[in-house]
Amino acid sequence: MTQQNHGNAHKFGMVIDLDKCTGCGSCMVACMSENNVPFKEDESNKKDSITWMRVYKLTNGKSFPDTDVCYLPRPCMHCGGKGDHGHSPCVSVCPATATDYDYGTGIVSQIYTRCFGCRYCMGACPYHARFFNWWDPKWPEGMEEYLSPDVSPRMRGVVEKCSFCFHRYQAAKDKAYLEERDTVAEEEYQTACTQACPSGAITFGDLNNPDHAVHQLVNPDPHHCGRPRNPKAFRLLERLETNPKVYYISEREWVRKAGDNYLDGEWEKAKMKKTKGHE
Amino acid sequence: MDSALIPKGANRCPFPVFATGIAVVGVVLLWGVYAMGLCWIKGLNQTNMNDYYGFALWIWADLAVIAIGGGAFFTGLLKYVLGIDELKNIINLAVVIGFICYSSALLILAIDIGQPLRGWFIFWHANVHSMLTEVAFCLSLYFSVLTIEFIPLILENRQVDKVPFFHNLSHNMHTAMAVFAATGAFLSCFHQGSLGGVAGVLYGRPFAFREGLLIWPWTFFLFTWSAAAYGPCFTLLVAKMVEGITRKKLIKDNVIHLLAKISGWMITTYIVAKIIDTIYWIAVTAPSLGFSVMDFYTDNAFYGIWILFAEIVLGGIVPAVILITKKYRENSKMLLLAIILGVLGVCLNRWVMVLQVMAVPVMSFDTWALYIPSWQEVATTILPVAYGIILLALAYRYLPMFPQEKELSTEK
Amino acid sequence: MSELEEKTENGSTDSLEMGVSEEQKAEGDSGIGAGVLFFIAAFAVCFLSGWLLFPNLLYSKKEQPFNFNHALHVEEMGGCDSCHYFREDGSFAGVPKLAQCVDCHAEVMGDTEDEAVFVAEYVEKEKEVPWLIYSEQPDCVFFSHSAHVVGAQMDCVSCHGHIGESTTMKPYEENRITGYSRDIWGKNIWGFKKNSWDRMKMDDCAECHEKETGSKGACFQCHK
Amino acid sequence: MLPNCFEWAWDAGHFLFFGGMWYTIIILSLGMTWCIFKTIMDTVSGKGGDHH
Repeated sequence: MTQQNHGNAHKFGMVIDLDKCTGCGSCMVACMSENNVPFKEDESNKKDSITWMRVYKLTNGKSFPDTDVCYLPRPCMHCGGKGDHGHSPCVSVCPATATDYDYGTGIVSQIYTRCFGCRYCMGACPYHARFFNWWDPKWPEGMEEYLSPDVSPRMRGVVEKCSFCFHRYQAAKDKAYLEERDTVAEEEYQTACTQACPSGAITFGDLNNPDHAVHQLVNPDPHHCGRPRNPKAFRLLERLETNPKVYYISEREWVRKAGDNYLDGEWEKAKMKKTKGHE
Repeated sequence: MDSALIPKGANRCPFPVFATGIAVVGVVLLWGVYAMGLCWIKGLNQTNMNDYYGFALWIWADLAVIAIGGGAFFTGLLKYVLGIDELKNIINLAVVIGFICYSSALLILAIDIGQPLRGWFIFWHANVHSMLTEVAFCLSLYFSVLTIEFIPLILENRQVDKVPFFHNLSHNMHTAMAVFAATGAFLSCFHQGSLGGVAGVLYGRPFAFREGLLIWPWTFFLFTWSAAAYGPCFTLLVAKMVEGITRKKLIKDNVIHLLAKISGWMITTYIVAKIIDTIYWIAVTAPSLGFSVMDFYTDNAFYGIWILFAEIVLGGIVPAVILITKKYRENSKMLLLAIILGVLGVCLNRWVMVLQVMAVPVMSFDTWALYIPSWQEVATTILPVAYGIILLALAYRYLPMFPQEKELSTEK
Repeated sequence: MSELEEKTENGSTDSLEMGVSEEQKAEGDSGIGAGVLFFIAAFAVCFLSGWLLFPNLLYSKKEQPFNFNHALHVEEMGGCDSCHYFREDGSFAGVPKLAQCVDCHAEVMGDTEDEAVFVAEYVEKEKEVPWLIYSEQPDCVFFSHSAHVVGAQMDCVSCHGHIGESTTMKPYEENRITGYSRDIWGKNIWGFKKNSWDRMKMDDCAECHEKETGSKGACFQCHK
Repeated sequence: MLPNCFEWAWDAGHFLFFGGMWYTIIILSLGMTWCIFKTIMDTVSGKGGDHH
């Protein structure tokens, strides 16, 4: 796993403003059509259907009129793992190296032709971001013609997940090569969900690049594996040290609290510490 | 009819009775094979597993049979390496049980993977940092050790033994058995452990995650120790069952009691370690990740704190106390109770470390997930049991599995 | 005692009583000789069938729709990129489409049979030529021509060999199990390669990448 | 896994792991080779068979 592909390291990441998200599901639809995600004849059982991007509904648990709802889109978090060394929960357990951590982009890959379907990675992922192909993909007649040639369709019995639309990065790099440029501009590589979001809740870019919007929004702390310095920003399950590259922003305190697990009284203490730290 | 194959001086039931019994179990076996075929041909959608339950009944069965099959490596270690000679009277049984358990485990793994034809990737494209890779390698290697240990017993069949080559081979393999047994024990330590590591390394799953030594989480050592401790319980249980079915005494009490005593002390030490591990997990590990222990045992229809109590007290402390106390151990009813509780206890531990791990929600807004296995899963899980019964019956009938059988039958 | 048992028991005592006689020894020697001969013969049969027969069994041969003369076109048109070009967005056009060929081949140009077939069967019927692509990679592979040709300044020959100098099209060999072209797996059944273009497997990509860039790369570099 | 097998990554972990694996395989196969060889020698010299 110690690959020497460090190079000029990008760290692609996503910031989702939960106060802007309306829960419309555009990101889910855009993702499915962009990435040739198969669907089942009967989609009523959500526990075995595939949505790389899934919108969760959170409530503050209070009754009317204090009740509040938040929609939380959840792609693959592309975890850097403990210490941000690239040993993501899923990458370190895969027995056949079907998934790896790209040190050049920070993206966790999934190679469908290498995966033999042991599903250990699914057990390892606390975000339920990985999906198993319980069935062979079956498309309605004629729809195969509309599949994207840039993303290989998956066969039965393998695991798949969000790739941060890596094929779009490849396409952007192709263009850059042809134009003899070294870098890909921020707007040249954007994920399908980012572009589909009607309320502009999703921002995507290079967390290592101070010019990129994602960096400015969360101000990641390089000494703490990219922990957000923006007090309104948080990452899901920060305490597990999975070090995700997907950040969430919300003005609402209960939403930020829902991002992790806290013992009784811990949240108040953490909040105190955080506000103090930023004074 | 088959009297020429039955060990000399041994008394076996008439062939038609035997054949009927095998046929009845065979029907169950075929049912399992049918379900297995369905899973291979139609895919894992035949199961009730889902994206929350990537590891389900099979993996539990896999871990459970390997744990209870641990009697083979541990008894082998005691007999061949540490030289406790009385155990030669039960080692054959332990080896056959081990062989059955491990071949079943390999079969289950072959059914469980989504792309069975790519199963060899785990060897060819191995990620050596994955606990599952370690499991696969050690499991296959240890299975070959068990096969080597099983061969001499097969060669002792009355007709096979008459062939000079086989007779000598059996003799020579016995001579070298200490080497094989030691290798087996070495392999077993690692694969029992790595099975424990499978859950223990999941740092995204606070219910399963444990700190540890170097790359090995504490569950690594707990699994090895518990397999060595409870494996002999299962060997004894099977011995009791065979004795019950054949209505014969096959192993002398002193051998049974010796193994029971060793098992008892192993369980005692294991359960002490398990309790320490649990306390540390409750007091340090889980809170550091934002969980109080009751988060893992409330808000759902099945997993209450009873499961922790059942595992540690009923499946651990109770059998340990019975087995280490001479008076209780030598009372046959108490002994039976203890070994049954022990086997259930270790199976429950494996259940918790597979299924409850998957069921506990981690994200604060997620919910518990429970699942009920489909009949195909149940059938494929029963398949190894039926196969085991048949193999054990054949081995008992045609091989001199119990060296004390003759002596005990004439005593009567 | 059963009949079988008696036989075997008597049999074994018989041989023991007799011991190993001179006659048996001689028999044994000639037996060994025959065994060795049999082994060598069987080995030869297996070896030769593996060497000669197996590749033919593994690969099916398909002819291209008609013959294409690369050398002639290079001479007329210039370098490879006059037909195999980059699109503006950086993607590689690959094998030319009919529309491109029609620029010159609206009518029969030479007097070869292949030209006649091309015009009659495809140009006039406005049908794309179903070329069999020797270097077609499996669906899971992403390959960037611009990264290699523009970025790394590599020439076409490094991977495709001297196809530009060929006057005829070799048969397309397809692996019956995987469906992939033989040019991917490699000509040599042992896996030896003499030229950089003999094989196009993942290991070959990684080998060159490690040499040129210092890293075999991450999975997504070449997979999609 | 095998000496001619292409490994994408190769580090100390691989070395230890496959080292252990080959060590075990060698012990097992040497053990079995010894058993079979000795058995052949024994059988040729006329040992075993009728008595047990």
